[in-house]
Amino acid sequence: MVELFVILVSAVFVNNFVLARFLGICPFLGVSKKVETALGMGMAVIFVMTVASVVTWFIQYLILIPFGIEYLQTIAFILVIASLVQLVEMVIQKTSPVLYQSLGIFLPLITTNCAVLGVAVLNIQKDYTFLQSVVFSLGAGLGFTLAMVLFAGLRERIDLCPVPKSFQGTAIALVTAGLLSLAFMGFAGLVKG
Amino acid sequence: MENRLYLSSSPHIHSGETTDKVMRKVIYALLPATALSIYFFGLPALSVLLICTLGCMGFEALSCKLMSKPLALADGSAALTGVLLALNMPPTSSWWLALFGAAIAIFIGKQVYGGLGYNPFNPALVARVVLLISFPVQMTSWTAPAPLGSGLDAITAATPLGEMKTAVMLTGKLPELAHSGFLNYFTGNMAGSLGEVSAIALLLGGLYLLFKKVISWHIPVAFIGTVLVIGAIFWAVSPEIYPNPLFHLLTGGLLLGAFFMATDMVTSPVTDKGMLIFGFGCGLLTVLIRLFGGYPEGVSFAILLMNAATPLIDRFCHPKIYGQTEAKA
Amino acid sequence: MNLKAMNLKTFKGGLHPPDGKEFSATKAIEVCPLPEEIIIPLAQHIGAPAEVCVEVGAKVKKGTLIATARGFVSAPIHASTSGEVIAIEPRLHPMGKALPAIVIKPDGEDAWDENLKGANPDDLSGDELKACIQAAGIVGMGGATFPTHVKLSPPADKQIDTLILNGVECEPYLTADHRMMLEATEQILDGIAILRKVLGIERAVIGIEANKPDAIEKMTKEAAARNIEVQALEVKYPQGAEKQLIDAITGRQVPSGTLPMEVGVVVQNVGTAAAISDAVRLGRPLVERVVTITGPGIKEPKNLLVRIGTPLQFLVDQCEGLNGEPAKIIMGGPMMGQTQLSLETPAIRGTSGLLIFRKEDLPRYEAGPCIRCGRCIGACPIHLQPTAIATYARLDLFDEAEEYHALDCIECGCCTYTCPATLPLVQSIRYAKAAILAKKRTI
Amino acid sequence: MNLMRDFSKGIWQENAVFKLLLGMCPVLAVTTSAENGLGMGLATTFVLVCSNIVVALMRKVIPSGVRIPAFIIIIATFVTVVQLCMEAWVYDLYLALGIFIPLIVVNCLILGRAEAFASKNPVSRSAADGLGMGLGFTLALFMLGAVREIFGSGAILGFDLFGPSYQPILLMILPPGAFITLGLLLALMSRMSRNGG
Amino acid sequence: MKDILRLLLALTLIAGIAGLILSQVETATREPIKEQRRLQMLKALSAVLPEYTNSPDTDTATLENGVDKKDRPIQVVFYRGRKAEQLVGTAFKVVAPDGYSGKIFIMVGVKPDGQIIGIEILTHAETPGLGSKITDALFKDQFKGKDLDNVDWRVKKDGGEFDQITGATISPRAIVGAVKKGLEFYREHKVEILAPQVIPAPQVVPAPQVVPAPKGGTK
Amino acid sequence: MLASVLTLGGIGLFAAVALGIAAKKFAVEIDPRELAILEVLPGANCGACGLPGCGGYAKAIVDGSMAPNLCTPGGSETIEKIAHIMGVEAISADPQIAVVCCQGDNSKASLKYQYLGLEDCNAAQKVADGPKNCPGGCVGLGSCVRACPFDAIEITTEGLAVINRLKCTGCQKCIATCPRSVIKMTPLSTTTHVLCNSTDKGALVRKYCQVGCIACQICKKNAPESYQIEKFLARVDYDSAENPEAVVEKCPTKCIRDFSTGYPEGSSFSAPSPVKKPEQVA
Ligand SMILES: Cc1cc2nc3c(=O)[nH]c(=O)nc-3n(C[C@H](O)[C@H](O)[C@H](O)COP(=O)(O)O)c2cc1C
Ligand SMILES: Cc1cc2nc3c(=O)[nH]c(=O)nc-3n(C[C@H](O)[C@H](O)[C@H](O)COP(=O)(O)O)c2cc1C
Ligand SMILES: Cc1cc2nc3c(=O)[nH]c(=O)nc-3n(C[C@H](O)[C@H](O)[C@H](O)COP(=O)(O)O)c2cc1C
Ligand SMILES: Cc1cc2nc3c(=O)[nH]c(=O)nc-3n(C[C@H](O)[C@H](O)[C@H](O)CO)c2cc1C
Ligand code: SF4
Ligand code: SF4
Ligand code: SF4
Ligand code: SF4
Ligand code: FES
Repeated sequence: MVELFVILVSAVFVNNFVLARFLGICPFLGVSKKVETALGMGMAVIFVMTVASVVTWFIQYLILIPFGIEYLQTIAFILVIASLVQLVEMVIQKTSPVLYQSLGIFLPLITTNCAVLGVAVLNIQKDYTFLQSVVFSLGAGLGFTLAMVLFAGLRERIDLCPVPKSFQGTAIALVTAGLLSLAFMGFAGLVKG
Repeated sequence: MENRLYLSSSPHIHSGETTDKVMRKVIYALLPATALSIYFFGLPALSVLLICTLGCMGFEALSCKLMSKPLALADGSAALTGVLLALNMPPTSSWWLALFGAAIAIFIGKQVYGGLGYNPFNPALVARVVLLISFPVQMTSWTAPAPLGSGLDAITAATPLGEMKTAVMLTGKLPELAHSGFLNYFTGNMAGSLGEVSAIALLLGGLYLLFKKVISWHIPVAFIGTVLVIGAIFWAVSPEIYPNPLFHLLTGGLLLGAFFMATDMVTSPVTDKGMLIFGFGCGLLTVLIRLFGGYPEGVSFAILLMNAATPLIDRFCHPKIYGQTEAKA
Repeated sequence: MNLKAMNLKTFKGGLHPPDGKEFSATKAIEVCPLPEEIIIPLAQHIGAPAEVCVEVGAKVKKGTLIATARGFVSAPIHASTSGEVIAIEPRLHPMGKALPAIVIKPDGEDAWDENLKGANPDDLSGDELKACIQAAGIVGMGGATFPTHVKLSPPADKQIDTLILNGVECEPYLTADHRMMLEATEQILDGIAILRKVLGIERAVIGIEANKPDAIEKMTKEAAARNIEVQALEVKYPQGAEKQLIDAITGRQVPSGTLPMEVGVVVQNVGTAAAISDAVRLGRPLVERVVTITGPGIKEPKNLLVRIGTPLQFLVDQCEGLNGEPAKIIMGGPMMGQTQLSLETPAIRGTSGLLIFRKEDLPRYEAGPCIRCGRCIGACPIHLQPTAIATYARLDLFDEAEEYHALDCIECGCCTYTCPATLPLVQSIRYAKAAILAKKRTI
Repeated sequence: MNLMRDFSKGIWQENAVFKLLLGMCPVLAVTTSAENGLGMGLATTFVLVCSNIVVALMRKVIPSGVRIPAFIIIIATFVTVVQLCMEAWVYDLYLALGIFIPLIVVNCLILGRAEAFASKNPVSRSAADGLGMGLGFTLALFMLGAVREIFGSGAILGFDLFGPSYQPILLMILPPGAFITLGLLLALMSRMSRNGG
Repeated sequence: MKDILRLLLALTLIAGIAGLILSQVETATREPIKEQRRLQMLKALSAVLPEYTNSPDTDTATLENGVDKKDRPIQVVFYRGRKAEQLVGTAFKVVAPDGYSGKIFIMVGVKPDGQIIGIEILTHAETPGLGSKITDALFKDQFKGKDLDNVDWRVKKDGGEFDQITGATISPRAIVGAVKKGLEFYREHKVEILAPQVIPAPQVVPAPQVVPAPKGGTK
Repeated sequence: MLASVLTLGGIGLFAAVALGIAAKKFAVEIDPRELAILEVLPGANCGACGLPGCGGYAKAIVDGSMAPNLCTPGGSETIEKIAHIMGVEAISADPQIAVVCCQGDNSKASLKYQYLGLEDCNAAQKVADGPKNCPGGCVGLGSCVRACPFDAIEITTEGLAVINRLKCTGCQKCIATCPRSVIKMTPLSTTTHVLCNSTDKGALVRKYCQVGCIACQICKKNAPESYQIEKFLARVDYDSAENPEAVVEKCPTKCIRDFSTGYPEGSSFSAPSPVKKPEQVA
């Protein structure tokens, strides 16, 4: 139990996926202009990450390892994630138009998000058990969402600021992300991960 | 006479309380702490103060020039940032460390966002944390106080919080100093950064700010209150590993942070409710980092993290508008 | 009188600027002499301007109807002295532009129109009283000049239970209402009785700021016999604003976008009550009012009983003239008043004060960036976030400004007064309000 | 002529990192030193060129309904090839780049070019485009890595620059330093390009 | 329907071909990769062992040292270096769990009598420029020649004899502690460890720990 | 080897099945332009446009809520193609641009009062109808500058709005915001305009402005085809064939300006090369 908690806290705060591990930077920079969008994206990522890590965990331990073809990990994982995302999109669109409106539109972007593949690969690399994988990916998704939402809040504020010309746009966003990541360094050593 | 008449829309009077006066009052409020730090740490402290303050003002002027904006030194915020940065540095910091910190505070902390009023993070704390992370050795070399005229040499020493962290890591127990010496902590007779040493001087300044209505009570009370309450809970559970809440209060940067840095209005929420949440968050994070984190002191990080959350807090904490709820009914 | 014992009520927010009332508070009301020329604009109230019903050359008496109300939300206008109509033409109006006005050359007799007849209010029904008020052209004297008879005709579904008399006079410098309460106590109380009868209610409360202890004392003494309450209020601007006053006295909040009658209250200025008494008992229409002439630019500040239409220059002359070169001429108080293009403009029904500042009295600061100190939020009596609205207004983000309830702003100016960055907050908010309303109209 | 333009635009005009902000994860993560940046850049370039060529070759054959998955497979194949080869022959770099090698698969730059360019252009142009884009990417990674290494460790490509008395700015090689450095570089470039016209 | 069949076919085919190509590449790189991993191991071994003539990575003894959190036995592998059949040294991995940021893996080489020949840091995630100085030769070299009895196994700051690193005492402290524990284990089980090879050494080549680059600094 | 081929093939098959069904399900009615745009977009779903996916962006372009030039990965080619799909607004042969019809800056036109307060023309207009004595003159507080999305307007050092003829696209945003309607649309091909907006009588205009139109008729007399006087204000008839430039020198108050010879003083804009008339081009 304690171990799972440590994994969770570590993934959310200490080794935040975006701010410390640099995974999922493209959506972090791209979809963080409004808090609502950031939140939607975060929710979608949490969902997809968890599902993807479950599926890839089984693929690794039920197919790749027994057949001795671990080297196909990358290609197998990305294929599975890509089609999984599309399937999920379909299902959601079919069953819940409301959910689709809030989550579905983010799904295509998630396919090419390092964070999802990253969490799948890390699960294997860290030798996590099934339960640990689930908790880890949940934490990773939560951390991603936390970073996204905080960042989106900051960007909304910066939008109203007379930022010097050279810094307008991405430059100031990156500096801000840097300062956010700086603040997150305060969590260093909170749990040993 | 026609053209000399002024027309404008109302109101036609102003309180006279302007930004520069606000900043000046904060600087006054810091005077006791500054004076005491010079008393305890002597000339090196004075030089750190001067370098940081003049450095910040110089860089502010420089960046105004670079961006061809009107010179903004008169508002006093750069000088204040400089003083606060100095108060967050070890007394023996070398000149380049102080100067580098001043540059970070003004450029990265403030001017890239457009200057006074726009920076989301507290500039002095940004600089302090950048320095801490970049130059951990220099930023954690403390000296014991050698009061002016005492003839003592500056000898290296650990801060009470640092010593506590080391002891707990090593032995799993609190060191002796966590149970005694509170009078010294109160007056400032301990190792630490320039401004965090004397609780009494900081309290004095903080009360002056409260009295002058420069700051409101919400942030300091919520911040310190949370630290005390959570600290007390841990202490009650196991007093061998967790220090007395008074220890939390008097050592480290809690008072400096709660009265002078968390209250920086630019980087904290604007509404009363928001400020309470902000103070609570600062307190919680401070205790967590102090007790469980990798750093002995958590105030700076706690404030920066809550700075990051400020836009969200502002977004969700609106004051209740006169006549608004009924209108919906 | 012990102020502590008075149980001061108030609202949340607001602030207290130095009130400058000491210059004129002790000066008894003097009657202002007749000027050379009286300029009576047709637009002196909220609602449609009145319609001229005299011709150039006509001889009029004081109180003679010279312009009739155009519709229900409008008010008739009467000559404020006897003399000859010498012109009907656009003249500089306090609004800052030339608007139609009737110019009268006084004949010096200042004789009342003989047709005006008073009556005993006890003999009249509520509706008859209201008709009197309407015919006398009574409008709110608190500054908004809203036709009083309209306010006294709430729709049947609105139950009024409280009449509040606004004797707050929270604007700095102004002392007209204060003097009225001291010197026209009887008329005010009589007016209140009439108002109660018109509205068919019992409860009437006079709200007075605690910085007028003499008025509170006098009012309390006289009002007790007539079952009228006097409520002392904390000294704070804008205590006199309708919604804040209602909040302080009754604890009710007028829902956003609605009128006080929504919570069963009618608010009238004390001056309005006095005018009502004159209108009913003496049959005299609203042709004069008390104006405080004050400010550092005036040699001898005074409270004058002024005929509507008297040029401001003439009022200044009655106060020993200007004290140095004027830089700002303000009609009304310093927080809400309107700046004037010249002293040629006439005093009108809404003119509660004339305030003159010299250059050295004006605050002139370079507006800096908002330092997010939150003072404007703390001071706003409506609990808005002026800084946010103003920021959005500056960037022309009107939807966001509306989301932050820009339209609820009462434009009291507390935010601008208190802002350490000296930002023109209420000015920006006005700008946003205008833009939002314009947008609403086009949709 | 055309080829030259296809090639050169990726180096600067449409630089993936500085102008298009694509594939930011490796850009920030592996640039703790110039060498790492270079290695990552070259690995990405290899995948980019190869996948561009193959996509261009097969652009007529692949039904558009399964375009994206097909591209993903092609890219993933080359990534795995790179991964295996690096492990076999440049083991140290392989360890340093870590998880970011498999993640080349999801680098938006590669899929983006496959879709936007290679699937619509002949092989030669696609190859030139891939090479240009890849080298531009490499250049950016190298620059960022160099700046961070110079300030963060006082060295460049492992050579000590300032001697032992230099106090390296550790922040530069930590995560916040990556963001801030790239932000400052971007600002610098925008200032230069504005002054330059 | 034909459309869908076409899709099915195309994708299956492409995926199949990809599988084919990859299996070929894998075959081609299998040996070099194994070799690389072995070299990596040997590099660490040769840094902590005196000159040897056998291949210590196959001449091993494996002991169990308690169980981990998942109740799996913790296996400690001892690599034995021999010169001319003569045992010259033994190398084994120790883990310092209490590093500043996570575990530190250390290879320790000892002479048969338990005196340290050298240590090598395998992986760590200490702060670059601070804790990462544990990989400096200056730091590692002070372990040479030490054994359990000839030195006080604490850092100087705690009253022992090992130099700490300025501003980063935690990392050296963790290492000193871990190495000491390793030596103790070695002394206790010396007999089994040095016993002639009976069980064919299990080919447990520890999978290289891949550390995210920014924290790694493993060079 | 077999395992690897089979596994991947299997996953490929699975993906294809999934996508096949998806393709069927996606048969929702979509604006054909949306599909076409989706086709030319890179499909990287990178989020560079600010929306989470290319699909959303295509939709946003079609419904007009977003500009078509936000897809950075696609580069200029993609933008061109999108513009092509969307059908670029028919560009008229002679586009119209905006001109500020006033030259009465602070050195030439007198003030009614000194304005203090919000730096905004609309706000100033609410205070006694604006600080200028001229009821039509430019207030010079730059509401239009803030409204112009193309950075085409500046306020001169003497407090007058001037529009850069090279930058103005004719979007009319400035016209909508100007409280005094002093900005007018004019054909790009003509550079000569009457820069006055006062309909007061000449004598009055003379009192408050040195460069106002005093309705002296000289322009009309010299070029009757080109000039009309309406409400005491000269107006250029842009459709006439006559050359309005000829009169510029004759105007006694110099309220007619030929922009090909320069902008009002105090402006940082340099004179654009003389614009040729459309018929000369042909
Ligand atoms: C357009 C308008 C309509 C109003 N209608 C009514 C009304 O029907 N009944 C009423 O009692 N007051 C009415 N009022 C008066 C307001 O309640 C208020 O007394 C008046 O605006 C003056 O308030 P102030 O001096 O606080 O600004 C109206 C005011 C305005 C501006
Ligand atoms: C900010 C503000 C301040 C006001 N202050 C006063 C005041 O001091 N005295 C007053 O009689 N009315 C004041 N008013 C006007 C009142 O809101 C209200 O219109 C008036 O009392 C209604 O009475 P009347 O119709 O008789 O004028 C103020 C209004 C506002 C918006
Ligand atoms: C950013 C940062 C990183 C640190 N990293 C390490 C580290 O990797 N290893 C370490 O032993 N101490 C590290 N420390 C220092 C510890 O927090 C602690 O202060 C120190 O180890 C105490 O040792 P001292 O007695 O030498 O000061 C770090 C400190 C900071 C501020
Ligand atoms: C009460 C108060 C506290 C302040 N605290 C800080 C501070 O902690 N750090 C700082 O750089 N500036 C501080 N300032 C100054 C100023 O607000 C700061 O430079 C702005 O963040 C710059 O935009 C403070 C100002 C006030 C009025
Ligand atoms: S003017 Fe409006 S926003 Fe400002 S304090 Fe008054 S009510 Fe609030
Ligand atoms: S009072 Fe002025 S400085 Fe303070 S928050 Fe409001 S707008 Fe900003
Ligand atoms: S043209 Fe109109 S909007 Fe522009 S500055 Fe002049 S008056 Fe203001
Ligand atoms: S707002 Fe439009 S019309 Fe006006 S100047 Fe700018 S581009 Fe031209
Ligand atoms: S490279 Fe685009 S999300 Fe990581």
